[in-house]
Amino acid sequence: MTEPVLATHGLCKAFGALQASDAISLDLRPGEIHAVIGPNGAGKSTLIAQICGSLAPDAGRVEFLGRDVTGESTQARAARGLARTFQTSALAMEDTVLQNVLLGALGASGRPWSFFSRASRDAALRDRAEAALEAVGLAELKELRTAELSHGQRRQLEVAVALTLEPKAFVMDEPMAGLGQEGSKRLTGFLDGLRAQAPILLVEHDMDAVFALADRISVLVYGRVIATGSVEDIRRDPLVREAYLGDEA
Amino acid sequence: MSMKTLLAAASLVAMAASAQAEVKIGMITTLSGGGASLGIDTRDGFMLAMEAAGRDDIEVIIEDDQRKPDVAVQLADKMIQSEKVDILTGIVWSNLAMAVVPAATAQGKFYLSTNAAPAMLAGKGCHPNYFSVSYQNDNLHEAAGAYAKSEGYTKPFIMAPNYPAGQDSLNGFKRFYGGELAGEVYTKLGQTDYAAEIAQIRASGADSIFFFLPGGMGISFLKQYADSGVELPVMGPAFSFDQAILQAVGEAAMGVKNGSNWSKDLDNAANAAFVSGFEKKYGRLPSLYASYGYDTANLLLSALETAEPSDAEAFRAALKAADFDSVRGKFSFDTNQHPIQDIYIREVIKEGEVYTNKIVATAIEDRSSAYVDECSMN
Amino acid sequence: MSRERLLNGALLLALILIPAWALYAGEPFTITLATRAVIFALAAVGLNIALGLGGLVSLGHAVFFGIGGYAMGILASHAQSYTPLMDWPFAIEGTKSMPVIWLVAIVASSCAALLIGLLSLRTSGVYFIMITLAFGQMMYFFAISWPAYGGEDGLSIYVRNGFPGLNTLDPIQFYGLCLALLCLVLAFNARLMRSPFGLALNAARQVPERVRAVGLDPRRLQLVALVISGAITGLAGALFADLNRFVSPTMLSWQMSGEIMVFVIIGGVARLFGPVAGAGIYVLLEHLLGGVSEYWQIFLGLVLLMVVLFGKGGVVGMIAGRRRDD
Amino acid sequence: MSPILLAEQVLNGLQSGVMLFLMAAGLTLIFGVMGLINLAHGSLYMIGAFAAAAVAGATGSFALALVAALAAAAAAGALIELVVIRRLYARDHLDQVLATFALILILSEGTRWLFGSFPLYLNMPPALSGTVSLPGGIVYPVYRLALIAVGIAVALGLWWLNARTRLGIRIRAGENDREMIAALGVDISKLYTLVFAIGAALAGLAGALVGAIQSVQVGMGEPVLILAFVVIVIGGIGSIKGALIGALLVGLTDTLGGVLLPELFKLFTDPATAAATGSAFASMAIYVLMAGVLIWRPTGLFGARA
Repeated sequence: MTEPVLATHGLCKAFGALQASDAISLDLRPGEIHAVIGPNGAGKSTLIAQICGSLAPDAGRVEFLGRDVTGESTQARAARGLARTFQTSALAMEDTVLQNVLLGALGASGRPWSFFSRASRDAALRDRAEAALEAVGLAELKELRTAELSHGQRRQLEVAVALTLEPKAFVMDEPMAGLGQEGSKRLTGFLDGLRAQAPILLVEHDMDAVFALADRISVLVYGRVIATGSVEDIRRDPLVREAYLGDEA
Repeated sequence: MSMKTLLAAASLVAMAASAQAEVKIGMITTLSGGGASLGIDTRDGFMLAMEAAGRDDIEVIIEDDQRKPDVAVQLADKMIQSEKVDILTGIVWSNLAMAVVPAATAQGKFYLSTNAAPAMLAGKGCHPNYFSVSYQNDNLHEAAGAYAKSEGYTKPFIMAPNYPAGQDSLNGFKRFYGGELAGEVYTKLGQTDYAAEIAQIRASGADSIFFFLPGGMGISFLKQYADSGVELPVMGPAFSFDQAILQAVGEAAMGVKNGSNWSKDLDNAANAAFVSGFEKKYGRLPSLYASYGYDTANLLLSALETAEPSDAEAFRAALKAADFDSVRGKFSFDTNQHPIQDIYIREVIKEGEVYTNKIVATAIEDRSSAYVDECSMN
Repeated sequence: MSRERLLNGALLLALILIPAWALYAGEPFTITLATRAVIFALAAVGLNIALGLGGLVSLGHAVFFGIGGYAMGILASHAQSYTPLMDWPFAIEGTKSMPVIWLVAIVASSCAALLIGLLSLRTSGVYFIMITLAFGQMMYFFAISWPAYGGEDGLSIYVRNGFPGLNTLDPIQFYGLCLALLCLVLAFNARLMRSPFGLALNAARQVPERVRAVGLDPRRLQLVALVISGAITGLAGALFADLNRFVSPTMLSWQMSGEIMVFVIIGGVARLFGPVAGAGIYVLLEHLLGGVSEYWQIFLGLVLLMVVLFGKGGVVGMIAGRRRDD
Repeated sequence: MSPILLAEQVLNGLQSGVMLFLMAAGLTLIFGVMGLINLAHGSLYMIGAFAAAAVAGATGSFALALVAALAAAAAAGALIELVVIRRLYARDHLDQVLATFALILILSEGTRWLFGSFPLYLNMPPALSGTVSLPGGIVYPVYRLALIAVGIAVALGLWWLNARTRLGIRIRAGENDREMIAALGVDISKLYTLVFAIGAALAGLAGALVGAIQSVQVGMGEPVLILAFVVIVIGGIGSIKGALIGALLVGLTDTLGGVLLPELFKLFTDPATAAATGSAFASMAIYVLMAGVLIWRPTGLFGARA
């Protein structure tokens, strides 16, 4: 078994009496898509926040590329190659589509301290940004203001920004949310190919997408991982059926 | 010319409209915001004398400095560059005067102060074109100091806001008092609550109090002091016991002794004419600032009788002669062109329903200023 | 050419033509007014970098304005009295040379901005507004009660400082100098808006979590923006003190901070020429309304209220429409 | 310095803190419920003082003056809310700062236009003038004790309003979730007008009470406004409890700083210099306190964690 790219060990986080994360340990191995599912309020967002560094855990640690990054800031983790997408699009709405991916490229370059040159004329930045747009199919729309994009296009742009970082791992928070059937299907196809580039920790509600994509699935209920396994394992797991799939059915 | 000037100087302008005005006077004073009452009185006193003179060859341009130094500088530039005034006057506050006067006199204009007269301009920074008609800033505080000494107080508690005029005030008091102090306190500029200082006064064993707290600060202190149960004699400069402010203080000010170079009961013909004329025209009693404005105008008029501002030498000599009937009685200029005058102690009294002052003593006779020797115009 | 560019060009042309008009119309004072507007515009361009680009609502920019002013006042007053600023550990003399004064003003105000930024940027939103206000008040009270340089009376300089090859006492030449500096800073600002730093700062204002997610620290970006902003406002402060040949704590008051902010808002937040239009309109209003009534501030308040309530994007926004980046 | 003098100064600090609380409570309430930063709160304080002075001058009754202050400030508050403020709820803080800055200009100069530039007369009722001897030999003005009592009563009243009444429930609901409260059929815009008027009335009350021992003049509101902002920022914006603690802290720091710092400097230098230097540092003390608190806790002592 290869070393995991990303791993959590016994993450705990409580908000008052609510135990949002209860000793969560999971890992993300090279080349895989690891989906995390769970009913609303299971603590998925809290988990992502701790992995990405916007929330400090009460206990436990986060390892990335074999290194303890628990004490590091979001930006430091991002600089190491941890790319995330947001559940509700976090894009600079006043800016153009291209500017949003340029920002990603700029972040990846780690050199924002240039005050005179023109960002849009920097060939290296621009190539990287345009490649990402090309990959998600937004190249045509690059001069459009982000606020004018459709919901689905914004989800694509989210992924494109993550791509510009050329990351070592993706953490995606419900990328399918709000996409129509058609959109979900297209994105599913795209993510399927993406795992070759870097593994994906995928938090997702869309079960069709999860079952189509995931190599492994972890089920989160009330802050605990009640099961981890292949799609088949999870489908069969009685605990999961009772706690989760039962509710859905 | 601006609208405001038209309003303020309506009668003059009406007369000046036909004949080209030969002398232009620029008045920069505070007419809006906090402190506007002082500027309004200065203006009204000045205009009273101007209108009485009825000279159609004098134009007065009045502008509001909003009590902001940069606005005052800008207005002075405008009056000098665009309106081509010969004489500037009217500034109430020392910090505004410091901003305007040195540059204006350096450009050859005359400046006649109706109030502010900081130490700098009386001493090292004195200038042949600068005249203070009012006093030197320290004078009224010195009078209180002299009074404290003559009354035999041995432990006065003295207090002023922590800014240059406040520091000058306490120094002025100490200069003529010269004895021991029960306490010396600087308050925050703009402070409104004096409970802490009153407690200090009570605990200090003082036998009298001297304070300089201009504007609203003085009103607040007196009201709080009156209610504190401390009953020591209180002294101050006239500013906090002036006509405009007394009505807001009310009963709390009764009996306070204050140093002043003018009072409405000064017994001379010029003063009687001024007080009754002011009351008749504006429907209120004149204040100290109004009296300075009035005297300044009359000084100017007297000088214009004998010389033109274009002939600076002659005009300066005419001003220096001070050949006018001051509402203060005797009045002459020292070498630094600040007045030599008697400074009195007034007491706050009630006349009918109105609080006002009456003179109870002469604190210092023929007082000039502490900085006269520092001035190079000897 | 976009409407905003046309408008910017027209504004610039107007600024250049003012002296000619003033001479033609025999209103030399207009030049002084225009100088005042240009200097205010410069201060507001500084604030606009923090406020418009960085999203930092600073109600304490008078600190930098005042520090610039005092840099001029202190250096010039020492030069005027031939006393050195300090003897130990090494002697520093005062100076009457504008370039040196500007440099000192820029360095001093950027140091202040760095310090204030390091502390203030720990907070955000209303807390940021209030803590910058508090730093402003701190400096204000300090300046009032600090006797060495005049306290509340301020410092008067009898002759305007010099610039090599120019007669700065001539209103037109001084105006030209201020206008040149404004143009220089506007050009810098225009480049900054499109630079990688501007791009990142712009995003840090809108979506800080996104900026963090791509590996950049939004707070550090904002800190640098505040330092640049403070430096420019400080330079404006030095010029303003030289215009008046006077500096006093009024330059540090919170009303001054409010006014600089008003220039930006009236003109248009984050618009290149917004502060220029805003400062121009403000100075004009102050001049015209001041002549109409003693209570002119009521009208100023009403105009301001209308702009805020109904004129989204300020004057530049109303004329040129929504902001477009190319 | 004697212990009795120190105790008296602490009492003075508490009293000034309690008055600050009246101002700060309204500010923080308005911010907590509507998310609005209101620079014109000081103008409402001024309106209260002017209304009180006008009515006291006409009728001679201090009680009527207080009623007038409350009514005038509340009415002015409601009017301002209806005409201007409600357009600002959805705006960012910048627009709110600017619009309410404009309101200060309009209200201040408007008041000056109505009442003139001269300070007005307002004095405390005879029943509350004079002093009493407290245990320990402190001689203290009755009126200031009454101010402390009023402040405590208002604090209790606000607590009761917030915790025990329907209005309080709605206010708290409004703080947490605007859509929810609207969905429950509460007329949110009426609620906002009401809350704004309550905040305004508190400011007006403070203005009238303080006006009796200070100067009633145009511009009296701004220094208090800035202090009140310092208070709510220290306490945590939106928290009434924070406003109370913050107000007492600021009141005590300001009063004791002004008294103790010059004493401290007297150990090193002559009395005149010590008085000037000490007071220079004292005038900066509360801002240093505020900066310190924010560096330690960026959202104030009782603010919601951001």
